[in-house]
Amino acid sequence: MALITYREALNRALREEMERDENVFLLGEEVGEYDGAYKVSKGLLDEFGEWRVRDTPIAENGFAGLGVGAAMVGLRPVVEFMTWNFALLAFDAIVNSAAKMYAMSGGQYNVPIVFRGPGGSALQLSAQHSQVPDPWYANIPGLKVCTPATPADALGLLKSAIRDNDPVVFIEGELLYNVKGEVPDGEHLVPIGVADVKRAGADVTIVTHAKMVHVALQAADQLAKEFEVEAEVIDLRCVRPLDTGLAIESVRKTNRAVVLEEGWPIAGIGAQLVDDIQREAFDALDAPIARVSGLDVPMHYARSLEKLIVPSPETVIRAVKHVCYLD
Amino acid sequence: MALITYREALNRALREEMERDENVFLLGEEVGEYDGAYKVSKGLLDEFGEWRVRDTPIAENGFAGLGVGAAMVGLRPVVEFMTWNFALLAFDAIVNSAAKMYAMSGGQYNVPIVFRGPGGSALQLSAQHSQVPDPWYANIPGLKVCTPATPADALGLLKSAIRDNDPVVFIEGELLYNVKGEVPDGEHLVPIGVADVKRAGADVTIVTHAKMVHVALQAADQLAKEFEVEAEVIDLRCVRPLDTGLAIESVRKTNRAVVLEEGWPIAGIGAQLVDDIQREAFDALDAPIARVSGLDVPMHYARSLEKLIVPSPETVIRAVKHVCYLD
Amino acid sequence: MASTEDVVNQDQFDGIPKEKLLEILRSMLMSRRFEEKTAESYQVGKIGGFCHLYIGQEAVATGAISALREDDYVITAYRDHAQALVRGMSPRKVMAELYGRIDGCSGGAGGSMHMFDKDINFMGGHGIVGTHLPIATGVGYAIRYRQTDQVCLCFFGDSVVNGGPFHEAFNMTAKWELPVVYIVENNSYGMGTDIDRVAAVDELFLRACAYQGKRAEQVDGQDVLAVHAAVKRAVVRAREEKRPTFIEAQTYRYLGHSMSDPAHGVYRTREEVAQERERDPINTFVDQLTDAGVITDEQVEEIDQQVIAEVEDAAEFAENSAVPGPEEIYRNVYSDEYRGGADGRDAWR
Amino acid sequence: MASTEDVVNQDQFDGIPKEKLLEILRSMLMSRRFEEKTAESYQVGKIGGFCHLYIGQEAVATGAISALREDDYVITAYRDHAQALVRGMSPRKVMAELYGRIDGCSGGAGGSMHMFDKDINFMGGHGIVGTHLPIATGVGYAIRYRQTDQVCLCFFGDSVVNGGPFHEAFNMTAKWELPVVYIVENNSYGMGTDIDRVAAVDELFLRACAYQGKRAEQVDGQDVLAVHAAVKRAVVRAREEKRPTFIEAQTYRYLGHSMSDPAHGVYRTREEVAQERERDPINTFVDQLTDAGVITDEQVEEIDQQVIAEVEDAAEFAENSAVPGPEEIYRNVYSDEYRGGADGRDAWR
Ligand SMILES: Cc1ncc(C[n+]2csc(CCOP(=O)(O)OP(=O)(O)O)c2C)c(N)n1
Ligand SMILES: Cc1ncc(C[n+]2csc(CCOP(=O)(O)OP(=O)(O)O)c2C)c(N)n1
Ligand SMILES: [Mg+2]
Ligand SMILES: [Mg+2]
Repeated sequence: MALITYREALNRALREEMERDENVFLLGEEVGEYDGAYKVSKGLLDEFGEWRVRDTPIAENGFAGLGVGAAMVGLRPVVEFMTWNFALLAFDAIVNSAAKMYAMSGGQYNVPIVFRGPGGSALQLSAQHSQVPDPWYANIPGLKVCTPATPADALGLLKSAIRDNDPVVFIEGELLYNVKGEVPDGEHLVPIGVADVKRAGADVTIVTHAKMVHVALQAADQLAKEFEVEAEVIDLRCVRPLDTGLAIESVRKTNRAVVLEEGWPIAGIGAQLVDDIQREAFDALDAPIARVSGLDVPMHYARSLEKLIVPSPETVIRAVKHVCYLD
Repeated sequence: MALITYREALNRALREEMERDENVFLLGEEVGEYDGAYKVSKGLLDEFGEWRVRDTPIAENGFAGLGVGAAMVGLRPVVEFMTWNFALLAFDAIVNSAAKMYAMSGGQYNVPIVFRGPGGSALQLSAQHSQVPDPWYANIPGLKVCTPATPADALGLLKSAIRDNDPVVFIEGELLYNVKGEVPDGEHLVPIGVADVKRAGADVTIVTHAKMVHVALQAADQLAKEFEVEAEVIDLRCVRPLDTGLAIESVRKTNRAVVLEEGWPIAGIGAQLVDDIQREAFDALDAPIARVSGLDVPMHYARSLEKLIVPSPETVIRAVKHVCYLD
Repeated sequence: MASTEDVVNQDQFDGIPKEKLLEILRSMLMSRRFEEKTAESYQVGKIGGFCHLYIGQEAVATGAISALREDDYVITAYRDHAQALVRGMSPRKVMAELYGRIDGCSGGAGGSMHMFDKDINFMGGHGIVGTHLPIATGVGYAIRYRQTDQVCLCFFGDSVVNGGPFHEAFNMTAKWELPVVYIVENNSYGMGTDIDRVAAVDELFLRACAYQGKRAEQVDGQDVLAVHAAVKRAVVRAREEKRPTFIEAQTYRYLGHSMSDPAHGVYRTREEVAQERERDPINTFVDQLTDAGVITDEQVEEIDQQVIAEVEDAAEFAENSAVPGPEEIYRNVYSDEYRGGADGRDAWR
Repeated sequence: MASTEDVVNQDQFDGIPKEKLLEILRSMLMSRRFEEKTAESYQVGKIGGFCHLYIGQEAVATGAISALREDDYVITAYRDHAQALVRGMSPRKVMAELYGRIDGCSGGAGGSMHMFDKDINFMGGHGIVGTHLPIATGVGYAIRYRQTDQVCLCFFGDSVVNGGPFHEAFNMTAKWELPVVYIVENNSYGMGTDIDRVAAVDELFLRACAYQGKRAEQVDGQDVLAVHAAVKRAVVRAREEKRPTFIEAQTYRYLGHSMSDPAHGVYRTREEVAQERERDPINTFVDQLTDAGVITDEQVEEIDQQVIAEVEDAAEFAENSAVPGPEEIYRNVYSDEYRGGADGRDAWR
């Protein structure tokens, strides 16, 4: 076990996979000379050279499409978007080309590519730079979507994503890069599409993913201290495949659920969780499932409002108290 | 009352609003000389001239952005996408520019623009040309999203959309253009974000929108004939604002609900409906809410499979029988 | 290599062996006859969806692809039957795909717009205008990455030159010196829009001026040998110098944009179409060959009959191929066992 | 109009009235001092988010905007403080926006990257590279639509020339002859990337060759009068002939890409930055004015002091402006009463 940051975990995953397979290469804005806008690719250019660590022009749709073409002939591109907000320009390359190639070629051309970068809000980046794309990509068959919350999951999932033979949308947390956590020594792989219990508890189930896992854990600690409510925190880790089995099992035990996400409410990941849980555990539910999401507005720049728009432990606690009839 | 097609209704809405307000103009591929790929803009170039009916190059992101700029200085562009599949290239202009301008300018620059075109699958158009974008746009604050199912709603909603001061995503049914229906004579406006009961019934509630309204109505007729089940069919008409009030009311009466959509299941519109209904009518539900959606795959070209991927009356009937414990 | 006897000496054929000339003729005829049959089958409802025919443009695909090596790559847009056939895809596979049958090149999943055949490096068949250009750039990137001497040939339509993907792809291809030959099939129209009405440039090949390192030239797309020669030069340049080239082939589409579109219509006159048919690429080439005594009219007729027979066989094969069954629905969504949202979420099927 | 006495006779000022020259000097000083204060406030945490300073590039925004009429439009990217100030936005409004306060030009909703002021036709302030170019094209379209003689001036960074939005916007602007003046602030770098490493063209203005009808020229972006003259010509052309122009202004950014980025770093040397600082646009212009006797060093000092005082006042104003309260959250999402998913879906706030 070693204690490293989420950023270091991603860097290690890239280095290990590039050393393991010469077909793996990284491309994107500033990934080379600059070591990446968030320094995730630190040192890789020096180690692997410009053909394997390629600085691109600002042409998201173009270099995402380039990645698709390279993947179709057997390379394994890792396309870095400086942030997922800029990938809106590459939405077509991801959804119409990458996600559909294998199906529309009748299973001839699979596309082993990873699209990665930070998503979600950070600090005061305002409307165009603070978005959660998770639900859009989770909706698309042909893609897999990973959203790691911890260094260990970031390491293990990115390695699995690079080895995966299908396109993977890999959404990192802009505010998680400095988060530290234990990661196993040696090869560490986390299977794509398998949820994880991040905290055990018998009274209520909190289902969430990405950055919100940390918010849920903070809320859970406070709930235990102040209200003697033991919350089970389930981290989906990926939103496609969406593994709701653990959550459903947990709800059958706790009979109460809160689903939490950073993004906007309408047709969000939380909505899908509610659908799956009520379908599979209807009779086990003692109360309607409560959803907590980011507020339904473009992000404000003012810190005073940003704080209120993104879900906080307090919001989660209120929701939990409601489903536990403590309010 | 006059009996006209959905296509004629849209054409009438455009003509009436262009005559009413000289700031309204139409732009897109083939909208002029060619009368529109689906002939929705028939005759408009002759009547209004090239500055108000502009044939564009194939540059979706560019002309969508052009529309945003024109709208910011007071014009009212109607941007036609030949189909919404091509709008994936304009996703940034719609989501990062149109939807956020009013908020990020602190309420100074509203964007009175309509983005319109056909969505969903048609007949054997395969993966890249058969997609339902409804959930992606419904997720975005700053947008309004209309999905009319009938000529009367197409007419009334498009006129309201053009008069609306905010960006409206207007998704037409590629297979609905030839559908005929009664439309009131004279000015007909349908408010954006108000659902409508398309068939009354006391035994089960079917909540849906767009093309699936017709599938639901067929299913309802068969259910009445063959199983004496009277289904209430609620047409959302818009998916943002998402008016679930009628649906919730109906479920309180029928105690059973099926939510139906053409698109993919994960984080779809149906998921949001389940969330809203179970939250507001939890105690009224006698059974879990059943969801029917398109299958979770890129669309196949083969007609034999396309038929199975898009929800049919038979699928809906199976779901209804399930929630009514008739299976 | 062809032995000296087969080499036709007229310089007009600049040393192309006779067998190669006949292969080129045969390819053009195949493409023409195949699509005449396609139109017929479409009219009687055996083919569905959007179907774009190449009739009139045969010299472009044939002249270009015949200049490639077997291990090179070919990629194009949705008007892709000719490129697939010339590249060597069996007419049976192409027709079965059009019929939406299990023996189609893409198992009936793609249809007319999405022909793919990995065995011959035929990379599709893409439906979103312009978006396959960056994909071609990626193939070129992979070639240099692996340091092989392959080439990627990318066809696209005139309307592509006004879109962002064209610009982003050309800039990266030129900057990184990727072995890609881009060839625009300039048939003057994007659907019903005359390219001159929407492009702020007189001659499309001039757009290359904005990408130093990318050579450009214009060629008569109705002259199969001219196209062949231009692409051959470009291929050598790509293979040996790793430099991209942009070729504008001026051609013409005889029929409507797609099967649901009239041959002329408001955007062009019946006369214009009739006049363009005068410079038919196949007739022109046949005359060239017969005048030069390379082949007789009877031999042309013979080849034509063989081609027609092969097309009929393809149609019959397609007719008898199985319609894809439900078990195919989820098969090619992912290359592993994951089956999408299938679990419980579509319980009603 | 300025009376003849105010007109400075040296041709080097090609007839620009003295008051106008002083206004230009004042604008550059304001932009410089304002951003020095901005950096200071950022360091102590009074300003957050991404913050991109224009220090070193002042001559571009000042020279260009000073050539406009009040009813013309201005639009730019996220490096937008200088353009806002030169256009006439009050320093108080800009600083309050940076502080995220209610009296900011956008009520604290936009911050550094999104300055907007409808009263002076200042259209932002856009964060996604290149995507405001089509918006400018739309403004040009609206001008011709309404048949007024306004002009739209659009600033953007060098890295924009490699993206699709640039291409699509330039093609439409040139084809439809829209009165838009596009000016690229070529500071040689896009973040840490030297433009020469990613653009397949030596001189950015050459890209205009692909869009007939769009004139292009290159100008020294550190010479405020040269920029002013070039933009003035372009504006006349746009106003009278309805023709677009593409101007490349060669300039330099002294500080890091944003406040979180070091001044030089791996992509450029300390020496390069020091050397570029030698041709400081403000010093150059001051020398020009004093040498020509238009103004004395004392008078420059006086203006500078006034500017500094105004900046301090702006900071104090921002400091005292209210922090937006919860009631602001949903206010500007829609211009009618619809409040998004608020109903029930966020019951826990
Ligand atoms: C991005 C995008 N926009 C619109 C369409 C609809 N569409 C299909 S083909 C076509 C015309 C393309 O013309 P061109 O590129 O000249 O090719 P051609 O059909 O002449 O071979 C259009 C507008 C599309 N497929 N993709
Ligand atoms: C589409 C997009 N991709 C990436 C980014 C991240 N980013 C912000 S500024 C910038 C560099 C832009 O450089 P340039 O256009 O030269 O403008 P400058 O910063 O030099 O003024 C990048 C890559 C972005 N904002 N938008
Ligand atoms: Mg064409
Ligand atoms: Mg720059």
